[in-house]
Amino acid sequence: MSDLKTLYSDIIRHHNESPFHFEKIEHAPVVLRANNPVCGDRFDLFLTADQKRISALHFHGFGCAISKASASVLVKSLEGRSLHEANNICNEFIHFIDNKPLHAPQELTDDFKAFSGVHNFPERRDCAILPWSAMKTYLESKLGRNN
Amino acid sequence: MSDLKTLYSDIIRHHNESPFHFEKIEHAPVVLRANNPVCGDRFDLFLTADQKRISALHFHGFGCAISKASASVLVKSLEGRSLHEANNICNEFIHFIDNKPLHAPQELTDDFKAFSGVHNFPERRDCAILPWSAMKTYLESKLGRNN
Amino acid sequence: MALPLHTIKDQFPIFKNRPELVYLDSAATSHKPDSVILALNDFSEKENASVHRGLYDLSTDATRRFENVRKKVSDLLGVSNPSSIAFTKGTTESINLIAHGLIRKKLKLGDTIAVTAMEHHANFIPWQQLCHQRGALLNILPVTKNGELNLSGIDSMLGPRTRLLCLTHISNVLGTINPIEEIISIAHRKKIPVLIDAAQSTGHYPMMVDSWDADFVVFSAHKMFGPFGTGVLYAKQEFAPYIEPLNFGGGAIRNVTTEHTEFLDYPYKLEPGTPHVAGVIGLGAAIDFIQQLDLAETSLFTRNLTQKFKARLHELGGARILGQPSNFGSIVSFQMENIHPHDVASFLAQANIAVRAGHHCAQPLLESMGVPATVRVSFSIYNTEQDIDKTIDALAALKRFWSR
Amino acid sequence: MALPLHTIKDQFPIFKNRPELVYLDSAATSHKPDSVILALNDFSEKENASVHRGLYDLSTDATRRFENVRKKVSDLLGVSNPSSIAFTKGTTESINLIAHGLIRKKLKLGDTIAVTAMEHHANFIPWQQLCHQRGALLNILPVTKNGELNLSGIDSMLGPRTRLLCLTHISNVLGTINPIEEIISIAHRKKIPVLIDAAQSTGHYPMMVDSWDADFVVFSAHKMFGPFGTGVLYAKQEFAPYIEPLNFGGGAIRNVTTEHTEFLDYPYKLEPGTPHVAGVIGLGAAIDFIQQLDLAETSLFTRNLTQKFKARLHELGGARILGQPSNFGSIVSFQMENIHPHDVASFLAQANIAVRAGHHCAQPLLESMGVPATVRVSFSIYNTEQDIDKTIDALAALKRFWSR
Ligand SMILES: Cc1ncc(COP(=O)(O)O)c(C=O)c1O
Ligand SMILES: Cc1ncc(COP(=O)(O)O)c(C=O)c1O
Repeated sequence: MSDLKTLYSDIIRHHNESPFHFEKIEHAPVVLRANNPVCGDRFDLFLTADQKRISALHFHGFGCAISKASASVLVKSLEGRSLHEANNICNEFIHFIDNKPLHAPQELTDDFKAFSGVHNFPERRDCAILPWSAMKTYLESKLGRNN
Repeated sequence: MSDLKTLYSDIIRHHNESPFHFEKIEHAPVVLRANNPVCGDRFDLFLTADQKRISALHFHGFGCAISKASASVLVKSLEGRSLHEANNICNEFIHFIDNKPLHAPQELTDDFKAFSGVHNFPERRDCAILPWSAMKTYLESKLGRNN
Repeated sequence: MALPLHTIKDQFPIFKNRPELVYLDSAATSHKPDSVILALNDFSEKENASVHRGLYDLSTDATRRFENVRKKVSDLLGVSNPSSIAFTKGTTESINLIAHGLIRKKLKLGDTIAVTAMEHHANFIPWQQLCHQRGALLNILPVTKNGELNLSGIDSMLGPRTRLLCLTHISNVLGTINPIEEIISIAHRKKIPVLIDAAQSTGHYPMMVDSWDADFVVFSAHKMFGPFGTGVLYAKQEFAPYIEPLNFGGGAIRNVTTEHTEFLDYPYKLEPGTPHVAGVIGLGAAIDFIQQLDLAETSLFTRNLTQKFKARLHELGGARILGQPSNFGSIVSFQMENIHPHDVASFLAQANIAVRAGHHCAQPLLESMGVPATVRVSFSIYNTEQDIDKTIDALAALKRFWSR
Repeated sequence: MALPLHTIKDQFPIFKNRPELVYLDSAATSHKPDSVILALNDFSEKENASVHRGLYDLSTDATRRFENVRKKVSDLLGVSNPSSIAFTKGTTESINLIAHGLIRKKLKLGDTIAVTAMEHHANFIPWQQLCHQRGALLNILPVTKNGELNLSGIDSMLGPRTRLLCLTHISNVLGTINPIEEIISIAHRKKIPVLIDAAQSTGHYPMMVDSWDADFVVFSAHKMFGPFGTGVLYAKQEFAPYIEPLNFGGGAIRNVTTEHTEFLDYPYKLEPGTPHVAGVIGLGAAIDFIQQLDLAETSLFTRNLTQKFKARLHELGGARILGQPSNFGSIVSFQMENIHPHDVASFLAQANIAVRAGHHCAQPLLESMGVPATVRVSFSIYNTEQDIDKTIDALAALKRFWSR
């Protein structure tokens, strides 16, 4: 039960219940689909970006509390960032979930740290990183793999 | 060892070493192929028959002592028989090998009884009946299945 | 005399090794009784051999036992001819053999294949892909809100160009037991053969394949107390000669020259390569176990558990059950208000309750019912009323946790 | 430290249960050590679950162990990328996947596939049938009287339209170990990919697939101390995206709508349906067992037994050994003068000696050597010199019996 309390931390529950920029954007220039075949979870990320920077970011779709909160945190963290920064943040998050953090805990946001409960539920890893891997794939192809 | 002596009875060994009508017949009107996919044994039965009777029968090919002796006994037993008689003899032999004889032992020929050792070697059943089933298939189709 | 159900759980070692386990995922895979595990072990330790080719005792004994399982399967299915039984890897492979080994070459541009909206992906994707490849149409018989087949449209759906109707006996999501006899006879009046996906019914419900007159029946051993990696294809004799192998190799052939290969007859032509000998022997042991049960009794027993669980869910509140089929088996799908099925399953897992969350390999069904995912609970003979109590308690705790 | 070979037989329970057994048919299927049998049993009794879809411990643990076996396989093969490992039913299915899932669509009228005359039917019939279907040519690299590949013609046989070369690592009839590194590099110079049938070598000889630069490698668990019904396909990464599944079903897909299916990536797209979970776990245990051995030592050990057996046969007289390859493994085929191989095998079986008689699923090879059938003896790590003594004694008795 205490494991569950850390998995479903207050911050995650908050993001799940009141997700940030949870909205379908018609005619968004880019729509990224993040989809987990195992459970049927599926989110669309609606993205407006120029060559340098993400100017607007929303999401919509269906998924468990973990994946939904994670998408909400993603949107909140990446909007307004340069593509380069955004890519670093994606890496940061995925490495943190995989227990190979790139930075010390005190350098992480509370939103990120709220996901530490996932470490005790390895089967939920895919839920947590679902939107992040979709975004990362997109950013890497925009930036070119070798930069 | 005594099982082996009954399997390889003198009669079987005799047929194996001096098979009856063991000869390739060019231009035989009918050639039946009896072939065991498991071991690669393969005999051809060369047959001359009118609508009623088998007038000539020879065989040639390659196989173990059991299948070769069995083909030799087949040729010896069926040559000169009517198709109907031949079919009955095939049935008789196969039933005998399968331990469901149609007649009492004293009514069987010594050539047939020589195969009783096969009962202790069920894996050799297919060797013993190899040429007989090929012949039976042929005779049944000639006679019509329902007669 | 049938084995008494109240002590049957003792025969399943998993529950001795994990006394706390509440296993409600038998529709995914069932646990194995002692007798099956022992048969597998004994085979490895005492008899291990390949089949069909050896002249020594180990191999001839293994071959005899292996072949004898065809008879056991045909008895279980209510089929008179053991040579109609081919061994495969599982339901999925059996269906694909019919799709690509038989129907593909008959299927012309504009022909149709009929399936239902409640098929498992294994009985859906092969037909969808085949239709794509051949320019044929996939007709999908709809499902009502209750989760039953909507048979009113079946007559117009099955036409002169329908080459096959594919139908699950029991839905792996809703538990619906379909009226397959009735449907088979409708299809047969139009000369359309019928494939029955019996993955959820074989070993759990009485089967009478000959009297149903089903043309093809498929199932997996691992869902009926048997081993993984083994399944069955039953094909009616009139089709057997026309089913072509998808795999080629040793053991399935009569003769090979450098130019040409002659194949053996059905079922051997469909079983190239060294078969899963232990799996087939284990399937035989599973059938021996099942034959000690009274399937009319066991199916009533699991139905009663399901009925009780549905009633308790209703009492609990905040749960929405998917479908209300009048004839149902041991499966129920539901959703908890505002809580994603994944979150429900994780919560239950913490209480050692194993349920499944997701689309259960039946995306078309869930989509047609407007639901992306459900929690699925499925019962087998080793489940008890305490399992229900524990699950309902855990769901109540979940509700409290979620509304805190 | 490697396990000492002189006590290794004790780890194989079949020999405790059948102390009289002289098993000389390991090329057909090997026996299983305690550790593999125990792993299979424990999995059934304690962990039994399906993979990839559960959120409860049983299923997540099974998934982790299942996926971890890809790593074990890649280590055994000397391959750096575990995702290049797909699980199949066995060698036969693995080869057919490449034939029908990859090569078929590339193969045009007049193209060629190259095989050798010493292939097992599993690596011959699929190519023969594919060539028939596509109007392509099957080129067969001949075998010398010694039972070695005749490499003098290979340069002219491999041309610009050769789409694949298929080659066994070790002949299952003659024991010949082919110079696969050399052959792969000849083929690669002409940009022809190479499929290695490693059914007789994996687990018995050191494998270095990455350094050989083989494009496809296939084998079966049951020939390397593992369970039946499980095999492996290794495919080099550049080919993986293009290999199409032959079976469709659950677990192999990303998304399904009524119109369309999106498949997962290799290897998952090739593994639809519930996999043989226990088989894969058992393969993992077999690899753990093998990793305790020193394969350079074990292959020398079985080679020495083979060499000794050949010498003793020679001494005995009346036996003709098929082929005299200079580089050979643990297999030897022979004929006894005037005694059919079947009769030899039956006689030996009476003395509890298990050998194989027949064409060993290699009819084209036997035909090219002008022999319809042979007796085959094959050795593994649990064989002893006493096994050879008993076999030679029995053959001497056979000669006496037959000349009486
Ligand atoms: C060289 C070779 N290739 C392929 C096979 C076929 O393997 P399986 O029957 O396990 O598919 C065998 C064994 O039978 C073999 O020895
Ligand atoms: C109704 C139904 N059909 C087919 C399948 C597929 O069976 P398998 O995965 O054993 O091939 C399943 C189970 O997963 C099922 O429930």
